[in-house]
Amino acid sequence: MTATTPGGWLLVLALTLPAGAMLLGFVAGGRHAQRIALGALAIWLAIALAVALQVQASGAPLAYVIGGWQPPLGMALRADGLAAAMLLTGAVVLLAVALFGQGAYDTPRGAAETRAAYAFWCFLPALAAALAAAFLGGDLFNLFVALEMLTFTALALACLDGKPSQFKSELRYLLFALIGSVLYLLGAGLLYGAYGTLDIALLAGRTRADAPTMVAGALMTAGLIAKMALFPLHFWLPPAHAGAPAAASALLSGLVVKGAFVLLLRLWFWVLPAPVVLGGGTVLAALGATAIVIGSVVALRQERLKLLVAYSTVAQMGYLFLMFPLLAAADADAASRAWLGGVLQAVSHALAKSAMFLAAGLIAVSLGHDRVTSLGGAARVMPITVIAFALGGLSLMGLPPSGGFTAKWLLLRASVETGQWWWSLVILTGGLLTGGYVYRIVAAALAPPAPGCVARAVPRPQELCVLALAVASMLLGVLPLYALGLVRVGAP
Amino acid sequence: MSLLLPLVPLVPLAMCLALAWPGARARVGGVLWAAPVPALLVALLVGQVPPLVAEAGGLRLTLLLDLPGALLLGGAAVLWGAAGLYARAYLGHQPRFAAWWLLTQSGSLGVFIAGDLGSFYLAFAVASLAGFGLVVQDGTVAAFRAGALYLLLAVLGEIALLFAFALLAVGALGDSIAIADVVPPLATSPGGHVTALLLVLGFGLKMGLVPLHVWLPVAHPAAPMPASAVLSGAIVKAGVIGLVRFLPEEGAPAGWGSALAVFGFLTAYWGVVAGLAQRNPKTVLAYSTVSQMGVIGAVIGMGIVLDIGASGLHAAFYALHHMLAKGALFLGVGVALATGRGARRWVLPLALLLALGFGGLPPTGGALAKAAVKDELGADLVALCAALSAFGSTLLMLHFVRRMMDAAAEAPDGRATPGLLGPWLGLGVAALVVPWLLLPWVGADVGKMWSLEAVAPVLLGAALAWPWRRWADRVPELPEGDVLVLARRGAAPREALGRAVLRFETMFRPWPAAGLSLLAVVLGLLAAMAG
Amino acid sequence: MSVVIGIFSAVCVLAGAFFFLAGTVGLIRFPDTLSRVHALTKADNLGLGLIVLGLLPLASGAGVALKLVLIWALVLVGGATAAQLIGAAAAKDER
Amino acid sequence: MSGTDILALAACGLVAIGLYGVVAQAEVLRKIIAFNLLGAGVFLLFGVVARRGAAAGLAADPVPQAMVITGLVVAFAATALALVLTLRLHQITGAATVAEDPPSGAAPDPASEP
Amino acid sequence: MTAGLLFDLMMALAVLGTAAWTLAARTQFAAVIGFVATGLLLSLVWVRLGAVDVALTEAAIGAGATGVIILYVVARLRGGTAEISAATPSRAQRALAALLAVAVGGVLALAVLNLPDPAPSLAEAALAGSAPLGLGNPVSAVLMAHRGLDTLLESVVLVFAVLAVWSMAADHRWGGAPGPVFRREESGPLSLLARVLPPVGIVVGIYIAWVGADAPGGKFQGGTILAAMWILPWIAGLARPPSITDWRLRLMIAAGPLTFLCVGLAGFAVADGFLSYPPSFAKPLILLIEAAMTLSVAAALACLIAGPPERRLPPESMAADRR
Repeated sequence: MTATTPGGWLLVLALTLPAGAMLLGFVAGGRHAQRIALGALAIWLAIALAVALQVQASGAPLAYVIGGWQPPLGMALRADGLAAAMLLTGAVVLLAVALFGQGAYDTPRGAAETRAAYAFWCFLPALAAALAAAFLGGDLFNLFVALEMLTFTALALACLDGKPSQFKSELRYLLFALIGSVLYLLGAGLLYGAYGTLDIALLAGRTRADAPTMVAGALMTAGLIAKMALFPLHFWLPPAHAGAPAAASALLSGLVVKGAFVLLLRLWFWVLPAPVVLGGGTVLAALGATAIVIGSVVALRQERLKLLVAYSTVAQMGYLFLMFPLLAAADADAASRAWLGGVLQAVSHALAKSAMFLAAGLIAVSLGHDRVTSLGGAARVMPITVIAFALGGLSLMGLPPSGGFTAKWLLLRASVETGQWWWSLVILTGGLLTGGYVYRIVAAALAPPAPGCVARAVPRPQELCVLALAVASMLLGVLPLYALGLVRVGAP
Repeated sequence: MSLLLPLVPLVPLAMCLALAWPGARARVGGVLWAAPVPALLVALLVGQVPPLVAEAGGLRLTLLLDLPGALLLGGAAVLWGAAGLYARAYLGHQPRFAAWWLLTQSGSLGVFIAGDLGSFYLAFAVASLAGFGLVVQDGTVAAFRAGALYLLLAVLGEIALLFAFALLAVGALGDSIAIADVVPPLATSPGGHVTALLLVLGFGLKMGLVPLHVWLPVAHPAAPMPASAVLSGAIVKAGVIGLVRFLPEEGAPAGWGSALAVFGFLTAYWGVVAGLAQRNPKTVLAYSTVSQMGVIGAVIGMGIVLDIGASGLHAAFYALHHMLAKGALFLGVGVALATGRGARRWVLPLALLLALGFGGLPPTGGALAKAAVKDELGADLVALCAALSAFGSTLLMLHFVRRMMDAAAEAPDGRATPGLLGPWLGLGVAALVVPWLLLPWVGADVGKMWSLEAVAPVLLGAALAWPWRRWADRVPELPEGDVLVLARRGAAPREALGRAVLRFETMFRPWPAAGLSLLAVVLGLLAAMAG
Repeated sequence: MSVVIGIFSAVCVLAGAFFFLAGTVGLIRFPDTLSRVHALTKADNLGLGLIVLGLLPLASGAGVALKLVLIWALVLVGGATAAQLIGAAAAKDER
Repeated sequence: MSGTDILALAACGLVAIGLYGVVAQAEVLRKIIAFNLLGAGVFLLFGVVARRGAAAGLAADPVPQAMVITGLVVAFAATALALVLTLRLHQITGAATVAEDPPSGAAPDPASEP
Repeated sequence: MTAGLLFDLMMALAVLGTAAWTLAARTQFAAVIGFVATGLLLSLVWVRLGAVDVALTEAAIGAGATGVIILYVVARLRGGTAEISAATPSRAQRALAALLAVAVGGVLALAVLNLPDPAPSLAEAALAGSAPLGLGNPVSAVLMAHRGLDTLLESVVLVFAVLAVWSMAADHRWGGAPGPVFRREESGPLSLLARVLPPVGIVVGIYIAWVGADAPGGKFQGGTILAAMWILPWIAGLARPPSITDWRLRLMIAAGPLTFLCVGLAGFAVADGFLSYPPSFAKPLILLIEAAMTLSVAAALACLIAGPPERRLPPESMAADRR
């Protein structure tokens, strides 16, 4: 029995405010769309903060029963620590990207509406609504709709430039993502057939390790990891994310893939029964480990900065899967650490990677290219951007005092404590390789400019947006541990 | 009293932050020398400062001051102060330099009083990473290349330490991350050897133990003179305090003491041999640092082997002398280059004295330092090894003096300003005198420094230095960072491996392969779930 | 009476089904586009008409009967238009 | 074996056919058609589930039916989007597949972007 | 009973047969025909499954609108045989794909046949839940009330899709009307159809949307028919669609979700919370939403089918260009 908790209305607001803003912006268009989006995202951040504070204060998940119709017939929105943390991350990144996007997608007073600006300012609140639906949704079918919202938004954002070269990689992304969604839906259908409900809270603890449940679990998992670009299903991500405009890449790599991640966690640690999780977790972690190593090595060998950052996303997503076998372990302390580490990795990667993509975009704009070998002089023209990139890189490597450090440290500790020490070797190797490619960029950017290289200065406000994201990913690491307790609220 | 401890890293940090205000910029630049004053005060108060334990968010941070820490802290504070004064005369006021300087200083001083894994790591990382800014200060291509190498190896060291600390924290009883709690179980814990290896890698990189020393002769000479002085004098000591704290004689797993000793002596000899083939006086000094750090490594290693409780203190005392003397020598190079041929009168006497001190010429501070480690390096074969190293050091340091005079002879004549002379002279005198002042705390047998086996290597080295003058120019110059060349040769197999991984990844890129993978993942997951 | 109506309905519906079958066979077997369209539309219009005719007596009220006739009329219009368009396209291709 | 079971097997068959099509067919358009067949199979499975849940005088459980209606509309929107992309891709580059471009020089140059 | 079983078996084989034929079809055009045929057969299957609402939706959207839009794209794709044969997977890959696809289908069948018996069902709850709303069709009640959030988000998804489709336009076409330029035909069958059909079609569309509250039908099915009636004159060149920058077109597309959202939020004030209806006003409110949604579905579907703007209207005609 789910009951609406005090403050549950915040969840409704978190979902409806960006959706309404998107619709209004869609109708009003032009300059109004921009204003509406900026205003809505600022308020959305306040709402996300309020949700997080409320969850932290009450120590229990928030819930809202929609229309008063109890699940299983009706549906509920829920915000546990995971949802609250991800919502807050999404709000921070979105607002930063929106402020960043004011540079490229500004519609001055009296100017005619342009395609890219209109789409950008409509899809920012759209992404907020999609993320809210994915993080807060309590019903597996409703989450399917949220997944599709995310897919459409991601597609449109990636095509913002209207570059011909982008259409092919986006089409590949769209088709693959749609297949992923359909597999997810197929599994959801089986679960409904087996249990007569798709409400996550009702399914929790009621599922059996029988054929329908396992097949549903396998199908839904495969669909979700296809959307998360876990190796070997990663082929669509690098070209799609690298080819998109910087602001879009930041959102795609930082946030969109995390939507599927939250769904995967809900599926595995709420819905699927323990024996199934125990068996399958190792496979996921093995794929994740492969992704870390292969993604990092391939990133190390990229000649284009944005492709390098995109492959780094493939590698970093691998870390998220290391938590699966650790969480299934018997040691409760270690499991709790693994949970915290995994979620923290998602959050810190969202912040760091969006900063890195925005920085890469600024570097490309300034130098007129993004060839890794000739980034010389970048640090002189835009020291703030290069510092932000380096800070983001430190977080990816897992060096203190970054958020990535805390995340990887917790995962490492959990892997040693549960006796699955081999994952710690992967974390170590991944950190070294990450250090390698981040170092490659930073060293190249610090080098003196090549003769004949003309670098344009970039707008300071944009640089500061990037820096803010990078610093946020750093601050995550010095956040006192009790603040991280938020993530533990309602953990499995 | 214990509230003084946080001031050690925080005062430089606060000054660094103050640089952000344009109004305060010039003023901060003028008092760069004052940043380490709290550190010096705290070091002088050793024994009266209780540890400071602060609880923050479930994490217990500890700052403490013990005798080895105080020796190193005090020495480093003197060096930072003198070099800070020198920097103002040498570079003028450069806010960017001042920022890196203060940031590095904050970490470099903080590491000597850190009492838990978290604050130790933080201080260590700040000192290492901010040091990059000092290396590339000159902005030349060579400086950036050196800086890039420095950064790479610093980060590698960080990662090794990070994982060592992770293993330490896991192995500790309870949730404490105080060094005193996590180190004792190391000797018996199952992952002890891995931890020890990672610790030696991390700290060895910082100290420059062969073959991890490659960055040191590249990076130290690239920096401007005062920065070279602190890099070679103070920052490498973060590695020394690390070994002292994390591999105490009762905590190290079996075998690591002798391993450390062997590597220490190897480093000591390698530094001498490679240094003798160098032309640039700053590079010779950097190799001398490598060699001296090797001796300290050997001291700590033998301390573990022989189970000598005070070996940490002895190593710190030895390091203190090195800090002051090496700093003075680096500053002296700057003075020599500024005075040109006049250096013969000005610089030569003190430089000779300090140089011979490294060999152990009594009654210099260096001889005292050598006497202090006699407990560790005074028996049997080890004594012979130590004597050999002292002989090598003498030879190397005289080679340095000669190279410095050569360089000075080519420089235009001039007069050194008091801003350069003062700090250099002060530091040099301190290197000669301070060890004597501190003797009561360390308790070295002064008599031993007059013994034949202590003096003979110096005399022999000095005797051979003259013929080496002739040969030195015929020896082909070894590239800075010597074995780095080998690492470059290893690039080919690495390249092939990288290409193979890339080819493997490319196999999954076409649509059919990805689609097949998706179906295979469904079936594979199902099989795994069904057990 | 009801027996007569039942027989009438059955005959009409079966006849309609036969025309559908014939039209489908024609669609598959005929050699070119025009004759295929010919087979399909003629047979389908007549077949559907017969089925609707057969169902009319079984309708529960005038409203339902009207809807049935409306369906047939709409299919007639749609089918005729589609046949015209396809024919025109085929004729253009031949030229 | 009941009629519903037979239709359930048909749904599974449709899923298999659709999966084969999306993986093994080259042209984007055929992939999109195959995706719709796959989707039809999934929806049919919901229909089977709904039919099995017939109760209280209803011929089928209305909840899965509602889900299918929602799903159909979403699938249509997705198909429309994919088709528009296909058409635009074809108009601009003449391509009819999503095969990867040859690696040389095909990397997008983000220099021109905002 | 056996006759029914036989019918089901035949239907199943027919569906699988046409589906397989769709994949194997030689031309893309034939594949589309196969797909539409499969869709129509499927709507019959839906009737067999007792889901008339879904059958209507499948026929209208699954087969109808989807078929139309695919056909429309097929007609505009040309050539590229070399590229296609290069991209076709090898024989081994196809064999492997077939093997794996059959395996997945097989385990799926295993799972479906092992679903619990008696099956869990919400039929009773849904029936009980639809009575207080005054809706005779429980499917509509689930769509509008119990799972209202799904429907709300889905209508938002439609707006996302329209916007995404528009944003694929070339930059210089922004401000044009959706879709390509159609030649105006004064006479001819299409022109006749475009004149004759819409009056009837619009009535039918509104009827189907209206009747959805109590009988099979509803906004999506009715909206699809209305969309078709709106597009027909565009294709015949008899009418010009409005410009995509026209706020009235945009409002039409967004009206449904906006109304739904407003009514839902009004629930905080007049009922017990988001998306709940005051008992006495439930049916009128739901009909209001349904009406707005029908309009929006029609406009959105029409825009999705027409595609991104491919022409630019002369400025003076942009304002006057409303039907």
